[in-house]
Amino acid sequence: MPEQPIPEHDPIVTRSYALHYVVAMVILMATLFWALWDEGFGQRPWKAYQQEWKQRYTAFLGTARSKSEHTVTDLEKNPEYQQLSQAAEQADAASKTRKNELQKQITDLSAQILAVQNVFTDKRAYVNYLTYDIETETSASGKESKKKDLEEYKKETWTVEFPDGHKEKYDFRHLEEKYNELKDERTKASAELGEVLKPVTEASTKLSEYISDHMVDLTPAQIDGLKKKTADWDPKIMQINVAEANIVDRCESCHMGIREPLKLTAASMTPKGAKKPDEYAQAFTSHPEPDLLKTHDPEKFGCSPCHQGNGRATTSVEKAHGNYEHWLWPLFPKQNAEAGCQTCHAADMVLVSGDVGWTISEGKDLFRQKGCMGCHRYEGYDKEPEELNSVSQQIKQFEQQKIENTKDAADLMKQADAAESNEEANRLNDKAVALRVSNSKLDGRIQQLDFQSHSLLQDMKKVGPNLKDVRLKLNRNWIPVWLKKPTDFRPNTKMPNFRLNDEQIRSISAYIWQSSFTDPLPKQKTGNAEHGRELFETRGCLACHSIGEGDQMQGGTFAANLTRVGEKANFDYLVRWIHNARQRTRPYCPYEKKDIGPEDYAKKGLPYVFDLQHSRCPNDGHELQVQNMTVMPSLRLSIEDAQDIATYLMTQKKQEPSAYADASFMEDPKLKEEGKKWVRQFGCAGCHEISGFEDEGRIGTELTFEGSKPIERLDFALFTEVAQRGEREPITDKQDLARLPEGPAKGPWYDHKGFFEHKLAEPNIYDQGKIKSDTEALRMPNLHLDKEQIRALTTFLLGSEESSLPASYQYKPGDTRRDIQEGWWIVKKYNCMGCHQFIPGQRTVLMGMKHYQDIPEQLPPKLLTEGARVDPEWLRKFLSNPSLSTTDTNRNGVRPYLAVRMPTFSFSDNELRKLVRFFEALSQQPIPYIPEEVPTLSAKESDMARSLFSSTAAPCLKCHATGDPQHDKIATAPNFLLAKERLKPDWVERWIIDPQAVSPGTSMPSGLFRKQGSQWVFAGPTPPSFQGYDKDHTKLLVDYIFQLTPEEQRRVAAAMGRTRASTAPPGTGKPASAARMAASGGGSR
Amino acid sequence: MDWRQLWEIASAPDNVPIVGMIPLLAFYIYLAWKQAKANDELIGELEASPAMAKTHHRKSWPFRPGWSKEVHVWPFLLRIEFLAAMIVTIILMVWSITLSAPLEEPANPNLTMNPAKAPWYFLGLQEMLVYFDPWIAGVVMPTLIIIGLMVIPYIDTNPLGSGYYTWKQRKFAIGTFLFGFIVLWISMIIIGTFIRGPGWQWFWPGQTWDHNRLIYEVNRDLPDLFGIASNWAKAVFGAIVVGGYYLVGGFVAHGLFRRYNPKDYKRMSLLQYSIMMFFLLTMVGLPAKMLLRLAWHIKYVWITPWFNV
Amino acid sequence: MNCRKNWVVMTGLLCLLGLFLLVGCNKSEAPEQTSSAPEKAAPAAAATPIDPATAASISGTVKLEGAAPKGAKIDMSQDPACKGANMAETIVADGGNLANVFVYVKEGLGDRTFDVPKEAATINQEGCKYHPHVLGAMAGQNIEIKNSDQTTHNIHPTPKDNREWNESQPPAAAPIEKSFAREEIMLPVKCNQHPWMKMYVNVVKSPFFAVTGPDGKYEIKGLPPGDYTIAFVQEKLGEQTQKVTLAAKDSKTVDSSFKQ
Amino acid sequence: MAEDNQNGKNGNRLGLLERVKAGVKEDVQSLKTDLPAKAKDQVEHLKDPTKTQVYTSIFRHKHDDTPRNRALGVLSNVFLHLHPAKINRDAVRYSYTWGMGGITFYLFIVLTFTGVLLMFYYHPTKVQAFRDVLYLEHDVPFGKLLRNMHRWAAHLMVIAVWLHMFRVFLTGSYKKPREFNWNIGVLLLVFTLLLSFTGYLLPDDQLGFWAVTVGTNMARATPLLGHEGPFGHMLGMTPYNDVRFGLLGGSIVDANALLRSYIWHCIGIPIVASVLMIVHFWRVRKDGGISGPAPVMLESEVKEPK
Repeated sequence: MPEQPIPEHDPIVTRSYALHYVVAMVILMATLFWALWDEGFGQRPWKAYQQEWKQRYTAFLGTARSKSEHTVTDLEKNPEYQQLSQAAEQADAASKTRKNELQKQITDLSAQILAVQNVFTDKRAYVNYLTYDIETETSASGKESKKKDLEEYKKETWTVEFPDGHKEKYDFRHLEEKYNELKDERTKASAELGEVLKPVTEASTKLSEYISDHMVDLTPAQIDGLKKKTADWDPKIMQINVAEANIVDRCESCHMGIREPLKLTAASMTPKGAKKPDEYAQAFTSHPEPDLLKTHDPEKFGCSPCHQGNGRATTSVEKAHGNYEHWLWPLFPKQNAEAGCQTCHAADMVLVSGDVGWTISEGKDLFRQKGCMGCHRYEGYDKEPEELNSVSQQIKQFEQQKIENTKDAADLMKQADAAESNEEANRLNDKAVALRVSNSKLDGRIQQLDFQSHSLLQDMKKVGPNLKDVRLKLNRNWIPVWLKKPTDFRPNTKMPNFRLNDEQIRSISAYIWQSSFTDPLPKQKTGNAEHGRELFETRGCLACHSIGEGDQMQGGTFAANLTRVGEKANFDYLVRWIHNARQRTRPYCPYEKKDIGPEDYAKKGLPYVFDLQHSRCPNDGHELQVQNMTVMPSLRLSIEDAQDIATYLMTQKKQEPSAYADASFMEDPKLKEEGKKWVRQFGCAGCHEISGFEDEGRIGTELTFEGSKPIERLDFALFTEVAQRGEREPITDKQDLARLPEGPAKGPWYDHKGFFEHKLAEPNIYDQGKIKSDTEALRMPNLHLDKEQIRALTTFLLGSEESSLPASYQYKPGDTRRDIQEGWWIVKKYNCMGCHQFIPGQRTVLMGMKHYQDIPEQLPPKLLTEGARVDPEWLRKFLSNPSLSTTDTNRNGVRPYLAVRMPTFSFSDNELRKLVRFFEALSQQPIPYIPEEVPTLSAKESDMARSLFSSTAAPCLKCHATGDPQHDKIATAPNFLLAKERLKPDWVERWIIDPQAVSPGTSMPSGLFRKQGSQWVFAGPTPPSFQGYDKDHTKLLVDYIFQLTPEEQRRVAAAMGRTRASTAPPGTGKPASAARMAASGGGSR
Repeated sequence: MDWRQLWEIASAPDNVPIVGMIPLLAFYIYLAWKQAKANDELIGELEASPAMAKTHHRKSWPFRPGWSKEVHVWPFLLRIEFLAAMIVTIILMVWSITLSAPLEEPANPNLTMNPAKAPWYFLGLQEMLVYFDPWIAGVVMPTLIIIGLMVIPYIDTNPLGSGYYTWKQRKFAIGTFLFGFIVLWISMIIIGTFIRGPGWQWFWPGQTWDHNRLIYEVNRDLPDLFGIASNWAKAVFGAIVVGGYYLVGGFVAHGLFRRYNPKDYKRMSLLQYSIMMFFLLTMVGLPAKMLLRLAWHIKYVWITPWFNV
Repeated sequence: MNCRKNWVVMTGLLCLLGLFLLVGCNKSEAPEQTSSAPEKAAPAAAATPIDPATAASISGTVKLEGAAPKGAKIDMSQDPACKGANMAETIVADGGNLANVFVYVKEGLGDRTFDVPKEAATINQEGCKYHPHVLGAMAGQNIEIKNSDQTTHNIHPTPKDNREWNESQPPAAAPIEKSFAREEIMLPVKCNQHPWMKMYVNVVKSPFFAVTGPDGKYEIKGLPPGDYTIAFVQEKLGEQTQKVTLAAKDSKTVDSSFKQ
Repeated sequence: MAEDNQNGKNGNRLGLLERVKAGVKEDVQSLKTDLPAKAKDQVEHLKDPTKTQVYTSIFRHKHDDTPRNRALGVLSNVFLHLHPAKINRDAVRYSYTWGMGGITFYLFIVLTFTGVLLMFYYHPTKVQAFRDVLYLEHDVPFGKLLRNMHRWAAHLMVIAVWLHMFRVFLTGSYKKPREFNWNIGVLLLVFTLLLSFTGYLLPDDQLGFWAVTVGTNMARATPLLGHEGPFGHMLGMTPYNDVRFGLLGGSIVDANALLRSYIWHCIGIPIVASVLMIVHFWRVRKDGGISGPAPVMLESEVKEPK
């Protein structure tokens, strides 16, 4: 033990801890203050935001106000304004003297009332007290004496001193009277004042209304209001609290500008001198889509249901945006903000209003068009097989039920026969009868379900072509080349690249080749390529298909590019396909799970005929698949036209089919088994119909709720760390790298967005560095998507979440809006939007084509108000047969003058029903439609209408077809004779008043009628017979059109042939002969 | 060296106490060691000179006759207690302001955490799960630890070293306790926190916690090594091995204890001695089993139809 | 002890107070630095004046190389009210001089703005034909459309960047006045009732444009000195551009020719 | 006064008035002289507040530095009387005591305080538990600080308890006569860990859920009483009747487990632990205060048992 000097005094007793305490105390107090500061500011960064907001917004309002004032000064120069302002001044001046008088009177009266009131209330209180005393007094004498007291008291008088100094004495009764009298007077005066001021307020209201009506922006007064609000702002948390949906969103504590009525951009909120908008400026912008906020009121929806993030958190930007570990709902990235729509609108293929150019809709379309649902289940997509399944289940159930019912009925009847009393017997018999009736109802249901399954079989489509036909259809040697890398042959094909090795290619192609049909095809004649080209370009093929490569490419992307089809396709098959793509080589029986051939029909002695009307299996009567499962419709071309088009397409090839290397190994039966394995492995049957794979399930994961999968469930494989730290971009392939929407990773991307984008850009990325056998490797093929497509699909997937919102927040309408939802699925399924415009602003494929730039009137009609325009029953007929004829089908039924053809889609009853309802619902039409009664015109009215109809000022028949082939050559509008069955009269009236408002850009001009008082009159010179006619001319014309007969039309056409049309003499209404009609038709040229 | 991974582990809010505990423990061990050394030296001196032993105040701290032997609690003790309370408050406040308590995703029975770790103070037991079946690691062992701790006063017959730090006079007791507390409890916690990554696999500090890491390990049972196939034979064999361990180990320990700690040995009754031996052997059995597992991949020693050891 | 403790507390409090005052002061300074109000949006730029003394001009002739196609005769018998002869005006070239070419200054005027002329540009429909066939107008300038025929026409422009409209104009109706707000070259206008009737309106932002006459000549006056790109646009043959540098009071000739 | 008037009715009217006047005068006079004197007195009195009745009723003795009052300061204080009036001079040395027992107790008080405040905002139900924690984090004033302090104090307490035990062992303080108190201490250690563990589940987040799942899964393997434990089957143990079911109130960690752990955490264990603590402290005093620092003992001085 080292000797230490022992101190003199006991250190334990003498040692001072003062310093320790001082230091500890200081630190403790500091900590306490720190805690206070942290609570007040450290945890509340939004306070700084609100301070900043106050300054910047005030400054912004300053400039906005001066601008607004400028506009107001301009407005004030307007004579209309000056007139109003003058009126206001006059009103003011007129009322002035009386107003002042009245105001003075009211002030005086009020003072007097006050004076009387002072005395009166005191006395009244005493009187009330006495009265109560009397009421509760029990002895009669006491009552009497007290009553006397009261009377005496009431007789006493008191002095009231009025404001002008004079005094007056009143007893109680007079005091009360005086008080009431004064009050009455004041009420009267006030009423009069209101009356006097009425014109003044009216005039000034008019004035301010005029300003706000004519200002695009806010008025200076409104801006001043905002300024005051901002200046008076005290920092406080802003929150939206919706208890029913557990929404607590405090986003607006920092995002102060979101709901401001002015448009605030990051640039406009940047302080002067700063180069880039800082974080404050970015936070203060107003919502970019204020219209969305109108339909989704923030007070009900908050922010986080759409944008996600942690709405409660206010401690930091990361916390509030939910961009931290352990928060399951991080803010949707800016680029994918529309993912939020999907959380509630998953069932909408088109988001209800104004869906033009929305990323999320693009994602939904891509998911279907690219065939994603072939491998991945997603609620709502490709649901026919599932429905078919449930329908057959139901049928089974009902049949079981029927058997039981029959048994029970027999049982009951037996009991009835043996019943003891007649009542009992009758009761049992009634029960038995009820069961039999319910069986007949069940029969009806089963019948319905049978129809339903017939429809569903018809509705089932595949993204890729039927591979049972490859032998008939394809150049054998081409197949391996195609499988190697489809994009080499067709850069924009839907067929993805499966990264197959040579062995896989050999065996897959062998399997497909050997399992295909070998039925003979009818030989086709070579046609006229030039005519074929013309037809191809004008009939509407290009709305879906494209032709030409690179810069030369034109047409739509919905279906294949046909440039090199000549290298792969067999001409005979091609002709059959163009003529009717749905024509199947052999029908397929899903029950027997086999393709039915002529031999099966022969066994039953039936003719080998199968189509939608003959869709029963000859062996067992089950519903057959009688069509190719393609969405390609029939254009109702003649076989010659089909030959011409096929011939044209064959000429486009880049090299001869014979130039492909020989692939006779495909005939090797040894490869077939191996091939089957790989076909199954890669899920080829998801998109193609392949023999032996008709019932194959999907091979991918379900994606309905992919966005809410915990991040741990997304397998980043060897890139987990890389993604978490964002050290490097794992994709090295240049082409794939170019697909990443945000470019190569610059920071951490360990989130759903990062996973989806990398997966879509290079689907096997997460195999990189891993050693896997061919069967274990990731199977997802490369869909060669571009940046925008990947962004759209990522948005779609990010939004595919299991929403935590209550069901009432999900957009699952039960009314006609549901018809709209269902309709869009069909519209998108058949690419109707490639030809028709459904939404204002939507560009169809055809609109973008060069061919139509000069002749927009040749474009297919816009369907903006289709439901309001046509009779639903007619629409159903038209959709099932657009030629409107059973014999003359090679034409358009309504618009024969259009080269582009409305094809026959052979919609199932199911789809027809949905489509008709869709159009009706889209135009808010009631169902069922009850046609309006069109009044029969008097002879005079008929004459008038006819004369107008054929006047040079209203040359209707110049453009509208008449059925006269000579005339119809130059016609650019439908025949009036169709109107009666096709159109709704109210719509026609709206149409002729302003066609441009109904269908912008139509050939039919506006301004044909003008409003004269309350009457619509023809804008041009009217025939003399119109003198004194006081009904709407529009109505007259519509009625006339709806009563038009072919004879009448001929008569009018004839009348137009003559120079100046005045009136056709009445009485010439005899049916004109065909010869004369032709002549007069010719005469109009 | 993956510093980021290391930092991620060390800075996880719930791991911070462990990180703080290590230097704290080191400091207190140092403090104890310093005083024990001073006392041991004093004891040496006093033993050497009985004269001094009679007069010395027998503490390593300086003392002068005339200084009071007792002091008032108020203020001399309480001032320290208040100071300590203040310092603890400060530490707690600063810690609470700067570091937020962890709050992860809402509980989700369908989403297993990898690694799913028990609270850090139970990580020693969780680590034991690698070497023992849950019934031993999770139930028997904690029970034995508690009972073992509770019997300490009754089996420690050494009257020396009561009320002062010493090493010389209590080598066996302190050595055993340090082994149990530092090696078996604290270091297991450190391993469980810093070393055990996804899949409860062994990651050296600075190694990246790769969720996809696969390791190859075939664990065998001891009977298999000897080619014993029958279930009964296995059970009997295991019983023999385990029993043998206690017998042979007990004999060896007995030899050593008797030789190096004769006074304690003399003082202890049979019951005290056998209880001590049981707990000592059981405690030593843990690292022995761990060694078997880590070095020879031996999973079970004793296999019976009802339980395995 | 008590006294000592009080003293300790006081000191502690004072120290902290000082500390917080410091912190507080720092805080309150911060916002002042950023208090400068953002100011922007200068009032709408007024027309940039051009000094007439330095104004230059360009002129020239537009030629068509190769043989001019024979004008196709249009059959107007469809409407008896359409009188007179009518030839297709797609390419009108007389002796190699190309008419109906719209010439304008495409680039080089920078941010200059110009007053919109008060008087309207006119289109007349006569003989079921538009006069002129190619019209130039400034953005926002009124265009007056008359109908001098004894038949109803409708005027239907199909623009790309402007709003589309389609109005009927019966014989002897009042002229229609319209304007286009955005620049657009070769904006087609047609009549749906007389499919042959077609003309083009060119809407530009500057007053420096011209349409070649039957002799293929044009002239643009009053240009401030500078470097310009002159564009020649023909409805069928497309656009050609030429660069020209103009000094003060220059008058240069810029010719162009189209190949068929 | 009323009485005076009554009497006056019988006597001289004038005399009465005089007497009243004189009386009033006297009263006024007395006020004039007494008030200042009393005020002065009061000021004097208030100068030394320790002499007021209120003060002395609370503090029963003087607070000067006399040994008697120092001792009384401890002994007459309910909070401080755990301590003796005087202790071994070296027992105030921190290097010896480490102060961990006191710190543990202090942390227990902090935890009780913060815990009670947290209980105001917390509902132990599956629907609300997690939301309540979010609410505490984001809405409650000082809520985050409160939760953080509760959590970290709990961790700190575990460490402090361990160190306390470590120190007690190293100084041999469990030896006679403190054997029993050591046992109480071991139990308190167990309860400290259980308190912490039961609190782990309460936020109902992934961390707590899985920690508790892992923890209670071990209970399945309890010999005899767990359905996966040795001999459990033979005793008819299933997931629905074994010891784990008893702990969780169900076969999985769910609403019942949450409620049970809440009740154990807030009521059950704290009460038991408090009782044990009282015993622990009591025994410290009764066993002769803290063990040291004691004078070293020499081998030669040991009295060998017979």
